[in-house]
Amino acid sequence: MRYLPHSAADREHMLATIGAASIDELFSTVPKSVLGTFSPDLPDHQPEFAVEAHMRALAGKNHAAGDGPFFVGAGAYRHHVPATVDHLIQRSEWLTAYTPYQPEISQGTLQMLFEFQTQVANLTGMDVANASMYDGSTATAEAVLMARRITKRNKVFLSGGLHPQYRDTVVTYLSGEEGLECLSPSPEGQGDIVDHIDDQTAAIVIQTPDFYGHLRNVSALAEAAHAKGALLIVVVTEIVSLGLLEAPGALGADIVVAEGQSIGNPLTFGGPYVGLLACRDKFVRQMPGRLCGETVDADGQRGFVLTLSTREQHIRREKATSNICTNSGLCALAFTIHLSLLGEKGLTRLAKLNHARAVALADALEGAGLEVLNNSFFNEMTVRLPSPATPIVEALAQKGILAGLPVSRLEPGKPEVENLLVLAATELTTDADIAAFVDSLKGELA
Amino acid sequence: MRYLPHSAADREHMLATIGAASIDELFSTVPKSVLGTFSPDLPDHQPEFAVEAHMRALAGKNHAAGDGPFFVGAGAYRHHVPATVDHLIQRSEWLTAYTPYQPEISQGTLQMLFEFQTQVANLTGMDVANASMYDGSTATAEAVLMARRITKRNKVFLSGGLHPQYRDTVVTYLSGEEGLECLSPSPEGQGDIVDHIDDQTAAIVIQTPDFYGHLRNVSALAEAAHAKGALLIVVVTEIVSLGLLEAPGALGADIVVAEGQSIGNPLTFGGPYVGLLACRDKFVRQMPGRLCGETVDADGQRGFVLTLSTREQHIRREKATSNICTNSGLCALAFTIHLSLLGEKGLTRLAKLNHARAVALADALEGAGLEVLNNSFFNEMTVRLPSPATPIVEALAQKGILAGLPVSRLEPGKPEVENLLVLAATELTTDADIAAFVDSLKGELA
Amino acid sequence: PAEPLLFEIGDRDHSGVDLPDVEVDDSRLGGLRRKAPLDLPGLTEPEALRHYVRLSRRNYSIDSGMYPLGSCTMKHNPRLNEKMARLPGFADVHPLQPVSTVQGALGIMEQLSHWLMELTNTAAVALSPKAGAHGELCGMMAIKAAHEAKGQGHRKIVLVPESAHGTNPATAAFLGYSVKSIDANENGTVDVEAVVAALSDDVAAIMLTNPNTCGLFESQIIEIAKAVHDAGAYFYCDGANFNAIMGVVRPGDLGIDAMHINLHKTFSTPHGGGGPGSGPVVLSEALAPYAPVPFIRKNGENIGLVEHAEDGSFGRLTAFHGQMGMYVRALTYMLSHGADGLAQAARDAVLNANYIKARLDDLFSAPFDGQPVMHEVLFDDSFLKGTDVSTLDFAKAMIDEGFHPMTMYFPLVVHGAMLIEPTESESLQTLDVFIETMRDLAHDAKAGNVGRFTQAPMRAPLRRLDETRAARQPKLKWSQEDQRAKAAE
Amino acid sequence: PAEPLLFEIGDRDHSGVDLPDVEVDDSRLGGLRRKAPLDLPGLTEPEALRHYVRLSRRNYSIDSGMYPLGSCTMKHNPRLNEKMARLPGFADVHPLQPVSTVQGALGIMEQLSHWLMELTNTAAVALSPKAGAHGELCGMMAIKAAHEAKGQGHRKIVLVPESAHGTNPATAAFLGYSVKSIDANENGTVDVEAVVAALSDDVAAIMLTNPNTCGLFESQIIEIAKAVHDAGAYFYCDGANFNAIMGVVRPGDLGIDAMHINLHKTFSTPHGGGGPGSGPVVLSEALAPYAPVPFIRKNGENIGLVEHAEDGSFGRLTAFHGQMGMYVRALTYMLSHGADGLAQAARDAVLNANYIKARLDDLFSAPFDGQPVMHEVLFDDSFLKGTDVSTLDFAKAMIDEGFHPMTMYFPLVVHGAMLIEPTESESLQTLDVFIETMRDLAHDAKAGNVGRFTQAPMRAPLRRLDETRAARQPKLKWSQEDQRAKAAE
Repeated sequence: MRYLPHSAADREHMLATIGAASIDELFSTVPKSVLGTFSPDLPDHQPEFAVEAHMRALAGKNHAAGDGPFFVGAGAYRHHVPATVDHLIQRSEWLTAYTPYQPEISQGTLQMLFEFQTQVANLTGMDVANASMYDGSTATAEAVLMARRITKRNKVFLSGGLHPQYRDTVVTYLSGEEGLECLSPSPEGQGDIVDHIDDQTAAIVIQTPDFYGHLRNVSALAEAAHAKGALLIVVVTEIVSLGLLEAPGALGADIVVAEGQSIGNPLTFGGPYVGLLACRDKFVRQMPGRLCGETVDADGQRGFVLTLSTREQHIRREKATSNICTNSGLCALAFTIHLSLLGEKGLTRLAKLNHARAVALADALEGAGLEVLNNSFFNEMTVRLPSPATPIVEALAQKGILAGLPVSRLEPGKPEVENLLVLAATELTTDADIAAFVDSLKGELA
Repeated sequence: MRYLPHSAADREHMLATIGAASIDELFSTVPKSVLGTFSPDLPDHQPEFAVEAHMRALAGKNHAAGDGPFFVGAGAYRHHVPATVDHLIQRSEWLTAYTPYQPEISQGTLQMLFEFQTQVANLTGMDVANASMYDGSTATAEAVLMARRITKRNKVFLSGGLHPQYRDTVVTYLSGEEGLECLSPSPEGQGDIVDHIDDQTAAIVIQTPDFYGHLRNVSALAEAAHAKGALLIVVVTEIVSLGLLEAPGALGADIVVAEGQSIGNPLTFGGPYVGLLACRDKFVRQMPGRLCGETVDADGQRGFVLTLSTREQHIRREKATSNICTNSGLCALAFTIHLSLLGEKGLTRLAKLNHARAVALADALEGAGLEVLNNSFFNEMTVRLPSPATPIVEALAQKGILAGLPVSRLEPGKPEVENLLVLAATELTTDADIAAFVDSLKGELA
Repeated sequence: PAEPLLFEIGDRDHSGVDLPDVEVDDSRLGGLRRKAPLDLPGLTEPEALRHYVRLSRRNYSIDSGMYPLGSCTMKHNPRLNEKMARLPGFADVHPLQPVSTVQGALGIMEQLSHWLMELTNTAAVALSPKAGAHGELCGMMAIKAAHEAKGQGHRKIVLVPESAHGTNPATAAFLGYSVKSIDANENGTVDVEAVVAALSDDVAAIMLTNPNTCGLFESQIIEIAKAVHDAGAYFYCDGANFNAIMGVVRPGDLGIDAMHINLHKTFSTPHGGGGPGSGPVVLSEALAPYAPVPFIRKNGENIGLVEHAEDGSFGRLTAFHGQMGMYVRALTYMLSHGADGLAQAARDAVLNANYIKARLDDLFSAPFDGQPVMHEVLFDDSFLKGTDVSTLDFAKAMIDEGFHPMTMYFPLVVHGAMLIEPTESESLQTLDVFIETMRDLAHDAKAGNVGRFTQAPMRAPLRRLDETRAARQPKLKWSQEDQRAKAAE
Repeated sequence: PAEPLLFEIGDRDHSGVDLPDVEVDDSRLGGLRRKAPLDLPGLTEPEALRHYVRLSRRNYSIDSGMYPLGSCTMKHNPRLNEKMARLPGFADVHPLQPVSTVQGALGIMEQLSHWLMELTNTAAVALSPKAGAHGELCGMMAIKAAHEAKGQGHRKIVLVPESAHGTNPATAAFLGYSVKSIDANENGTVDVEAVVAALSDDVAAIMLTNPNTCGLFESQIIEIAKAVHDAGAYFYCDGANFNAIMGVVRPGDLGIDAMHINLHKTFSTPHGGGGPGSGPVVLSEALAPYAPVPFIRKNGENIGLVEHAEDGSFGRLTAFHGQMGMYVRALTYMLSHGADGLAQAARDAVLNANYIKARLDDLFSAPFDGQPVMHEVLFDDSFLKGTDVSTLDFAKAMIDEGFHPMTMYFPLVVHGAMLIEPTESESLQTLDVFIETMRDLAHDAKAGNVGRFTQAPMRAPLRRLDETRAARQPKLKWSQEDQRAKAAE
């Protein structure tokens, strides 16, 4: 067996050293009634080429985004990742390293995390960022819990423009707890939370660009929240947007959470992704997750360590700020490398290109007589079709066009969203893609 | 431009240091008449995603071997290469290292070459091997030149079973020189060189398994050659065969050359591949190419260096044994890693599996009433069709079946080979592939 | 050599991408166009490549040497898994594409679920948890939901043995449970009597790790499960150590109700310097109705995806469907090993740990001796008594010998714990070098060669770091001010 | 730390592949079934992975630092090129598939040829040469064939300047030519007068490198070409230094008849520790008819492949069609850079060399000063006179500072040559560190700190190796006998 280094002779030698007659003897503390008493319905080991053939057959049953025109967004975005990024993250010393608890031999990972934290803080306009979370949705839930700890209040309002699955995740994380209120879906960018804020409010959570693509100016919301001692949590699912749009930190956010997938990470059917969490300096000891800090070694050399770990479960156990243990290290590495390649110049251009492609898409849709709900958008928008969106998307998929997300998939049983379609464009969206899509769509609607 | 590290400010700073007003000034020694006087019919720089789209479109115009049943061999073979091999050879320290002329910082490459030389020598049953050649065909030409130097004789006979493109390469390398004789193609494994050997003969060159798939016992030939003071050069194009078949060294070969592609290297439309060249100890100073040898460093530690370089062009210039300068280092690395994963156990099993698949193919062909010319074979054989092979192969290609090589492609204008088809099977050839092929073939011939 | 921070190499003019600079007007930007510069230095491609290659060389990794890290299962990461995860049919697929266009992805989920259920003899799997601790949350939420469904919402106590991973009590507390600790017996395991004594009508669940964190199989586990169930509570098993028994013992046969499985440990999706993980949870018949969305539902050849909570389901733990990239790696690994290979891997892991134990037993102190260990062996620091060498010092000295330290000071049940898990991936040759090194270090510690330990590491990229300073004066990001201050020095 | 040889790790029982052990009878093996064991130790996958990762760490590489190797053009190797070469449509294609099934591969050849002809202003390209020296062979064979076709087979002399690469005279000799050396003038270039003086009816060709190996543009090259042609000879240009002028000067405009282009230098297909290379040869109208097979022929949309010698073609240099994998990489590189980027790369390469020259000129001795250099700068060892430090010592001291040595003792036209080529890939920051290091070394050498040089390298994986011993008692492979002897010691 190719992954097991022992030959039969090796095993015999080792057993002799141990003084056991067989490996079975080493399992003597296991109750006999459960030891090797079953034969699973599973195949035995196979050559690498057979495994590869099996997996390729499965992969072949999926329609890859690159196989045709593609307009799905809604929290995960198809961007080009430079080949260098994927090459580097597969390097042994990145891929197969453990969590950097031993800083003397983990400076690679630690310095990278310090770079990551700096990039995330600067990008979001915040003071400090942690060393990554699982993804944007769980980071949002953690941010809500964090705000409740900080304010020692319960009430939390989730904006109607928050990604429905983010909302559902927060609801689940807080299940049984009081004070959470989810506002109704706001596909037209309407509605606001300002009126709801009172002095029991821990936090309000708003997404921008929101789930329907609208850009939300959160300044007034921040002021209103701060006036009542509440925190503003801003959620960003399309991190590339910050190359063109004002940073949430500049608009008054107290905590910013984001999905970082767009930079450095492929779609991969939803995961693994990388959650970003940044906040004001004063909240740092209430943050969940790992933090990497600068220090010096015994010789005075600059170095980095995981720090403030008294927040964490492996030290504080039941008194920890979160039960989180794993971060999204390798995805964070991809993010950091890609963002280092982009830099300010590249990210700005990328963001402008995304917006320009989305403008082209919106223009084409409106040119075809369709109703685009957005006055403002970054690279994503909502269209109201004259009939339910799901069958149309299904029909286009049969033609090799992946036409966006019917809102009703995430908001079932709500007739008011049944005809809505959320569409994204990125730098990879060509004029030909848009033309093929709009033509086919017109065909379906005719 | 993403590969060029200078910003405009960097360039200005450097020019100021140099004391030049512009980069143009640095080209002042170039005649003005030829400097920047043209505008090539070539595009300007493009984003990575655009380049990738261009290359993917070209790749999509090829029928990949894995896309359907596949039976082409004839000097290049489709085998499974473990993912580990390709991962490792892309590691920066292997991929982007220079030729190991500075041994203190090149021990990785050097030790690997020492391992490679040992593997090649052991596999071929020879005393010594060099650090790789371009490929099997050029290695064959170099072996012929080497034999002429050793024996100080001119006459060389190429067996009728030698791969026609190897023969053509030798003919070209020796163009204008006297003494080379190419025997007629021997698709039935007939004919021998014994009768031709005389005391003017430098060497005889024979391939086994030969181009038509026949296994050739070269013992008698070796004895006859040695009796006249001539050398026996054995060519192997399918190196996997040595996992099952007797090593040429054990049968009396003086020089063994081989194509190493089958181990570790993909087909890649014919290159880069890796040539193997091994010989008896006494001929080592007449070998072309690089050699790596063991020595010690100033502290007595074991280490490796390129050695016996007084044979080589960068030292000996016009008196070198060859003009060869580059080896096939990265392909040799892939070969060595793959062979280290195989080991004796794995290579033996791989060879047996190949032979078994070829037996299944031969049985199916004969079962369908076709004439297989081979009494003996490893994983390749020749079939005589009732009509010319080329149109049939073309017709099957249209159906997605790559049905082997019509001999006439390499031996045009020879009616006696027009109906012949050379076919290979490997561990990747499934029963379903064979059935699909034989069925379609019967259909074409019906 | 030290490597500068990327911010010290790059600047605003450098970029490693070529993109057209398109014009964009503000008309659809809602007045939110960015005004301030981004303060994100860029690197050209050659600069970035070299920076991250050089930086990586300051890391230890499985590919460069052995990690005897107890509880962490640092095993070989096959590159085939990486290759498969990158097939466009897996990597370039959106989570919200029409279900009809992702039957292969759902097929991966279905097959992975089948393997996990067969290996554990359980009724259901929740795939979506993003890591082990997320899986614990999932399992405990299912337990909470089950109790609530049965009108047992008053159960507010969770029993956790002293030897548990920190995530166990943290998870229980996260859900509002109070944690009651259970002591281990003198053999390092939990007695059924101790559990029975702690059980009551207020107990919701026990969280038990098996094999436990002392590397021992909880031999009364079947009796414990029965007692827990008899008391109306559920049995959460921490599956971090499943590596020792996969294919050999099925947790479902022991009576567990929920167990997370760390795909990045047991099934070798890589650690990646700290993540991403993946923590599917297997569930008993009793808990299956409470599983979170999404889950798959097979309908003939067609695989459907249930994305919204139905009766019982406690909700959704994350957007989308979990760690697909990790599912592909884990399934590839399972198929490569096969059922026979996984069992052999578990057996080799146990063999390796016992081999280390046998060869170190005379010099090191094993607190729970006299029984075979499972996949890891626990020593305490009593063999260092009177040497002025601490467990930490000893661990740092291992670095100088080319090894990653073992797990230290965990589990908490013994003083100065040293927990060693070789995994099945280490060859006899490597184990022998490791053992000789450990013996040499132990001899040297006892011989009073204190400097070798307290000064260690001497041969690492850095020497010991000042963690106190890092915590007292947190510096969590780079700033240009620091740069300027440094330059002015 | 030292890494054992694979033969010292593995044995006959270890294997890193899982293959069924099928039964094979001897009936079709012609009595040739192997009798002796193979003597090929195997490694399991974790062992192999770790062995080759550890071994690699004993190598220097572009990704880990700068290679100022004159004449070698060690530039950045983009990973996009590697990714493209691995697309199944390129990597999994057989050279002898029907031509109708490989139109994409032939498309690569066609587009690469177009780029090379446009950049050089030539009439044809022979793609198949496997490396630079093979390309020289190709070009010189075309020249030989052309002479023979014109009844000029008696021309047996090839002119080669003293500063030429060793492959030039070796290639000429390989084809039976006698080599006549041409001296350089005091400025490091070749005077047209010297060429004219050497030309005669017996001269077949001149082989000239331009820019030459002193890093200088041969400014009389147009006149030299004319003189050569007037004498009935051909002009072979060694294109090793094309990096300095790509997109800026077209060799065809200078009058060359043949020139090889090292794709692994100029167009960045990686060096791979010594290969594989790829050496396409561009040919003038005069030589085009003699190009070797195979070559492509376009017929409307369809691309054909000519595989058999037609009138004039001198034959075949290798089986199949050359280094397809390298064509893909080079074309990807060209498309990424574009015509504008290639020209800028050449200009930056020249800028970098002149910057180094400007900043080292005061301490180092430049034998041919007073003119700008092209992409590389040549120093000699006169600045070390009286220091007891040799060029070699100086180079080895660079290793301790984290740099690969420059090219030493080449070209042969100056004493103790040090040839430095930074390439366009090095940033200003890296160049400055390099320059400061070189200055510091030069100061130290002059200050008499000899030990820093003669003892160097001290910080490399090994110290200086005994090359004499390696050559006198060649040990070219490992054997079990050595192992046993060592064990018995």
